[in-house]
Amino acid sequence: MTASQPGQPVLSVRDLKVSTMGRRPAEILKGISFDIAPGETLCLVGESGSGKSVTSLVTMDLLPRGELQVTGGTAALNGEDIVSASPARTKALRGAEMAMIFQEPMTALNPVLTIGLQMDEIYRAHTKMRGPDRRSAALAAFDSVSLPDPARIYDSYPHQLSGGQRQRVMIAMALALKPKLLIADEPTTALDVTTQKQILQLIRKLQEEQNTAVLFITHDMGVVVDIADRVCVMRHGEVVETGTTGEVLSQPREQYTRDLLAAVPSLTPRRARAQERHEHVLELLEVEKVFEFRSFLSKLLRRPGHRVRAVKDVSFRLDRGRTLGIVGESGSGKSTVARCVLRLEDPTSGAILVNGHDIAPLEGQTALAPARRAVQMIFQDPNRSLNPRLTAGDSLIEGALNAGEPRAEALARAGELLEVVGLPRDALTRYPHQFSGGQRQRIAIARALMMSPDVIVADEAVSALDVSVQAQVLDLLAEVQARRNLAILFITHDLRVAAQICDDVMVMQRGEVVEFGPAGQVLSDPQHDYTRALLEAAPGRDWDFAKGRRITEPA
Amino acid sequence: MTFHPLKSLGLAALLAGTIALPAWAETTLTAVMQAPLRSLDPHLSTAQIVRTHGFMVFETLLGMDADYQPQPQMADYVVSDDMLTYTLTLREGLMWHDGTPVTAEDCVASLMRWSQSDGSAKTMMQYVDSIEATSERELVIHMKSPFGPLLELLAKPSPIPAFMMPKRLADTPVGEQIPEIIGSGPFKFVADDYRPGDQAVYVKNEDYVPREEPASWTAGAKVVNVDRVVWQAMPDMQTSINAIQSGDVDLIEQVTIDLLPLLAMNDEVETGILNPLGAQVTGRFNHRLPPFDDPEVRKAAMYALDQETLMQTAIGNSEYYQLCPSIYGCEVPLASDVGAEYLEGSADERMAKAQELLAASGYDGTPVLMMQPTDLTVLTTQPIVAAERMREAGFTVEVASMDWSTLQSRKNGWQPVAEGGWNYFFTYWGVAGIWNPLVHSLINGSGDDNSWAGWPVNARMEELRADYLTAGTLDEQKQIAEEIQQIAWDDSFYFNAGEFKSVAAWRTELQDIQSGPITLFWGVHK
Amino acid sequence: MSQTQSLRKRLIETPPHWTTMLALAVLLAIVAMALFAPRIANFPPTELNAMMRLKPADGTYWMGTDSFGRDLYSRVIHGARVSLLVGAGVALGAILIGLPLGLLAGWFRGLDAVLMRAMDGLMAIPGILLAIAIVALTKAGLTTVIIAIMLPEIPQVVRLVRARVLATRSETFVEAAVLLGTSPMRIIWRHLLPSTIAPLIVQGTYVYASAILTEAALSFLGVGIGTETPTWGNIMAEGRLYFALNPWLVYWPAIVLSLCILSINLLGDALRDRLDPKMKGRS
Amino acid sequence: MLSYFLRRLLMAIPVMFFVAVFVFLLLRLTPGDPAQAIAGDQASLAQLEAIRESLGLNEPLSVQFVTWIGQMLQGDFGRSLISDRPVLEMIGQRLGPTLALALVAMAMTLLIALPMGVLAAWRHGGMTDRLVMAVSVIGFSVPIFVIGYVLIGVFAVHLRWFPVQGYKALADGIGPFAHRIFLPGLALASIYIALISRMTRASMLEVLREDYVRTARAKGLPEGLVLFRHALRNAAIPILTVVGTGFAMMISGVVVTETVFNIPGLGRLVVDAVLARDYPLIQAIILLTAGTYVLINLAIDLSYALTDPRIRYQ
Repeated sequence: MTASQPGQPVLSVRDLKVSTMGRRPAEILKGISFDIAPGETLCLVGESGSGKSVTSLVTMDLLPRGELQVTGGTAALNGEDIVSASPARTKALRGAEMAMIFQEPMTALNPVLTIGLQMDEIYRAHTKMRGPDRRSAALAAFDSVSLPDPARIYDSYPHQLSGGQRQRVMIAMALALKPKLLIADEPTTALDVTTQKQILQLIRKLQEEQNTAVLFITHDMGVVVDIADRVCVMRHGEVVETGTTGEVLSQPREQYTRDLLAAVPSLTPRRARAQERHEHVLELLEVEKVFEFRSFLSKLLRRPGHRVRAVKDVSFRLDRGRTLGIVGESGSGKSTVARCVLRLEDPTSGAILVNGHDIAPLEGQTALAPARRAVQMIFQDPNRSLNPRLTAGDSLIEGALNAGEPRAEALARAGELLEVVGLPRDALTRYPHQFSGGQRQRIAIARALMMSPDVIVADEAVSALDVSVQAQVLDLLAEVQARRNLAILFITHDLRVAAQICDDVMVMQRGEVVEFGPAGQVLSDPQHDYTRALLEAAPGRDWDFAKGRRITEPA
Repeated sequence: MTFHPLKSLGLAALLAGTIALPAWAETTLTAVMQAPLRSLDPHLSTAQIVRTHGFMVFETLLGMDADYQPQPQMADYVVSDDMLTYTLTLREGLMWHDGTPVTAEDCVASLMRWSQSDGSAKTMMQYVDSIEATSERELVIHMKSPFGPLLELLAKPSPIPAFMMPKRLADTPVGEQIPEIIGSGPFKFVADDYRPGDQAVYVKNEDYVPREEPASWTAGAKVVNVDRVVWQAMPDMQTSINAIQSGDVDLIEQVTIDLLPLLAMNDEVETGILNPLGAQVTGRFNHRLPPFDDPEVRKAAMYALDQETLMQTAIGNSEYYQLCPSIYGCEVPLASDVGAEYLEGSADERMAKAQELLAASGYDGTPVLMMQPTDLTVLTTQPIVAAERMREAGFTVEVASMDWSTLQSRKNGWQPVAEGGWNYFFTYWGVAGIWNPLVHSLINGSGDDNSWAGWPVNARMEELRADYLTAGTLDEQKQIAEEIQQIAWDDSFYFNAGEFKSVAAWRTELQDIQSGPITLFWGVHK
Repeated sequence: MSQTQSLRKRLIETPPHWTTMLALAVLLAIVAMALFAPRIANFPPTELNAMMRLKPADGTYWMGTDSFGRDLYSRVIHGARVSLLVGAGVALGAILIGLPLGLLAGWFRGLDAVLMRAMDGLMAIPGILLAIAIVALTKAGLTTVIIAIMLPEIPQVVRLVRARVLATRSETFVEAAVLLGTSPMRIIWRHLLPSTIAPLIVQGTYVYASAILTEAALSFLGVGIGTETPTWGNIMAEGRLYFALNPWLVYWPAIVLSLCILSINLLGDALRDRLDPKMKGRS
Repeated sequence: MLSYFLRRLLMAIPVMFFVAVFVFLLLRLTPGDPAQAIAGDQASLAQLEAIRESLGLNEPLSVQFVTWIGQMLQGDFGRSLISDRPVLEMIGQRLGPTLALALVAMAMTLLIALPMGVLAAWRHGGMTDRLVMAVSVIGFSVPIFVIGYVLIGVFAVHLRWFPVQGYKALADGIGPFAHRIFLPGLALASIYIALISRMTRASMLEVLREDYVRTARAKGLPEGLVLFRHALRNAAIPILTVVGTGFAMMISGVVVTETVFNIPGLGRLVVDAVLARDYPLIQAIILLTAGTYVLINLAIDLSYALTDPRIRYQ
């Protein structure tokens, strides 16, 4: 990685303070300072709420009106203070001198305007170029981010592009006028690892070509390893620690930084757990799921709609006390498998044996009830999986009451379970919004345990959480699994997580199982190209966070 | 861009809208009539507006002059001495609007159709032996026995005048509406410009040959001095008044009296009474249902009601109403003071009497269902006032508000109140519709289901009504009429709530406006 | 965050805007007016005096008299009663009927198709025409008017509730409930119904307001409640004949009516902003 | 897209049928007698009976309904009981004014309400916003006929800028047309302005929070572009929807406005028809308005496609 050049910094933030407006203002940024030199990449790392995104918005002068305001400090772009500059001036700078890429490529582009027009606007706004020139410039820009068939892209609408392509478009737009400063706010978080890798490389490449200074915001230590020259660790609106990537990652000065690094799961699989006896609690036999979309017209004309085979004969066994991880990128069908197991989707064919009984053909709540009691699910987003209007207690005992258990007993059990998942008993009477994301996920786990199931299906159960919390929840899962000898079906896109908790790993791609075997084997010695590609793409794979040093030859 | 579908739709309709629009002629008289014209068959409807429409387009064999005398109009007449043969000879130059000449056949057919729908004409037919056309222009009516008011009936302007129409139209069965409006009158009806309930248009009938005699009511020369008459309906009086002040309209047939002050300030607008007959407001008892099946209770109610209060509230300005006991109208030949005793004394004295009578009658508190029309201004106030008075007298009264047409159909049923019956309601009659025992529907004492709502039963009344028809001289008629009036009061057939005159307003450009039993559009200049 | 808070909490979390307080005050005043009408009115609303017709305002007749010589002030006061009653009747009725329909339509897709077609039909008939027809054709009483105005409002409620249910049922906590073996009825009751309460309260206020307006419009067209029972609507309808003579016959009831509705709407907005920030600023 | 269109079209059929049945029953199961309206209140019962017979009102309901539907399907809406004129002709005569009124009101609404809404949303919480909200809430609160009378009182009677009443078709020249349609148009628009400006504001508020708006700003675009090109087009759909559902509200407004300004339109026709129990006329008008409502909303659904490619390309 190129060391940062000397000379005047492109962006120099000094003692920047931002606080919310309204009756009780709260400080979001408590006076942070940092510099970025030309051609240098500075990573703002931190967990949610650390204020890293706000920093970027201040620099772009895009703070939401009436909600946040700068209360002190300066942010100088090439020596010119953005904070005190006139709106007209900052508008002129935006897009020309400094540009930004946002996290969600899906929503960052205007759905009702063609890509071409949205690109064209930049040139119109900042240059005197004439129509044809603008168009060719745009096409060139698309080409430079290696988008296929720029002409087609130019005329298409965002929804016609894949996530990766959209992010490339965003980058093309951002770098169209060769800005001095590029701000990238979690630009790859919403993307699959393979795409993520390409995007990161792209940014790197362009930055070197144009000698752009990049302010890169991320929560993912792996990404930091891959892209950053210097790192700025943030927490609660303060900069905890700054330094070159090497320093910060190998000899972190602050405890917080150490914890962060420690929480990053390692890619090298944990030692396989001994298995005493084989007892299948869940077995899938050639399960298929076909989604058919038939338009009204084709129904009329008896034409077949277009069919999507989301899951192609998937079979596996899950034994008591074991954890099976299903890994894959979005659209690989891993979640569909999970939903079939719970009969939230009805499999098109195949058998689903829960404790030996096939539940695939069963119809209706009552018929499914016992099977569902045996198989419980933990959803991805703890904010949505708990009814905001019910107390934790009510949510917990709902299933028990359905099963006919008296309220008092159920509440008692719920209380105990809360303690099991590491929450105080009195949490029973509190509402979801009074808990943090991690705590909510704990409640969700407790709710599943209330049904004393044999299998727990965890669909991306930790991917919405910050790394430190993630670690804790994973530990909790492992603990309850051990204590209750549970089988866990763990759906994830994150190989690091899979490596740490799975006994067996099943890799899926476009609905098919491409590789299935013991975690150690699959992840350290992948047979299938796709699996290999996934591992290749895993950010920071050549850094050992636990030991704080570069891994010489990849695992 | 969003509204393309709407826009195109709109344009199309705008064009459509233009088709309906009249092209303005030289002199056009625009009038706001008291009610919108919704149906056109003058033989079918008793509504005043249809009648007025009838006199625009159609003519009657005889007209009636300001002295209530039948006069030749379409035809001159000879009556045989034995009063058994009437010979009518059509005058020269009568043409239907379709260009064909008026023949005696046409008139016979018309008379037959008319006699089936008009109440008094029905009675007449019982005396008629035959009506026949003896030549192109002569028709003869043979009577079984003498029938005094025959000429009067042929001439009467109300409720259904004996309008003449071509045979092909007159053959349309009663109940069906005539397919086109072809008469022989001074105006032609412009079917294309007719928008039911909104506008009706008439043009001068160039081929019309007026009589020689000076115009008087529906008799005499009908000389038309405007090229075009447009009747415009307006949803409320306020709008009409604004319109006449801004000159949008030339004439308002009937102005709400309370609003006259608005026009008084404006010297471009004149106001006055064009119809000297006026109209009588009548409160009708349902003689078949308790409590008003009991004459004593009815009498109590009669005293509770008070002409003055009713008129004050309805009309306000005393210049425009008249209080008299005559059930035929205050100024008609048959008018008399018989029954005045029922109106004596101040409102309070009468109330005292009413309370005492009601107490004596042993009224058991049966609630009185009083029907009130919400959409007919002239009649909205009376029920409210009456209800207040009756309550004061000791009645239990429930006012049921409904629109005029509901009221009209509801009045025809005599089932118990619970099942949609009624006890009392108000209506009003153009004096021409009640000015003698023959036409007066409210004094029918037969109790016949088909008689007009209320169904009083009184044998003596029936004898008198029969006698009246055969009575030869006016004195005889007067005498009978008075006795009838006495019974009508004594037996409380209905309460005569007084008589009001409708006030018209017109712009000063209009000269020589004719007065008549209905609003006349001949004679007037603009 | 308001999503995740109990109704009560959201209502009291912050002191309301002064306009809200004012609106509340006005509304309470009008309600009080309605309750104590007989006490504060100077005359019985129906007492007429033929000699005192259309008098301008003075010491005895604070707002003058109408064409019957009745005291306008007393009538306006009493008018509040019916108007508020109509509003309440319509709002409650529409919700009581619309809520269950909406819940069922939202959950049982089969029923949905049929029910919503009917609702579309009901919506397609312009409310006023329907109301005119119903009132004119049956008898012009309080209940008729309430029903007539309520009918066209029902589809709105059904749609609102249904939309809310559809939105909520896709939430994972509903799926979770299914996995916990909760019965459909119970899911509707425990998980879906509560999410509809907030928007319903808001919708209710708007229905309330528009109902009063419609009643006025009906009376204005001559198909409202009979003039024996004063309502702001029929007071104006009668006054309108004499508008040029004495515009106050229309203005007085109009002012009170507008104030009443204004405050209801303002309260509605305030409620909505608190209960349902998602539809902030919506009507 | 096409398939979607077809589905919506087929959906309209049961809807219209429901309306037909509903209206028919509503009319026939209630008191009132057209014969009376023809014959007038002094007519005798015999006379009424004759008329009823000839109108076929003595047939059993079921028969009447079937015949009616049958005729309707052949596009024959029957003749008015009262005036004995073809119903469609009568409606045709009155359609022009009503549509003119509606369209003018709509145009005024969009000209006033959209900018109002956008401005309010842009300056959210500011003085402008408060003002706009105030205007709209007042528009909701004052009965349309009061607005009408006030407008007449001020602009027609006192200032004499406009005529107090009446209607002139576009054929009589744009001048007179505009002169007479302005006040009624404004009166009718008032409530609609309130509605649309609110909806615009609300919808814009949501859109302005969207990422792509932030992107647009991040590109340093002039605020005008951001608001009208990027935001408003995305905010369009809810606005369009209200425009559609508001059509019903518009009709109610029309009825009242036509009465206040004496415009010979459908609104007054229908009130008269109801008061006179002119069954075929009432049925036809209600069915037609209902039909228009359905069509307009269908059209609007389709216009979503114009504003949103995601729908267009599905």
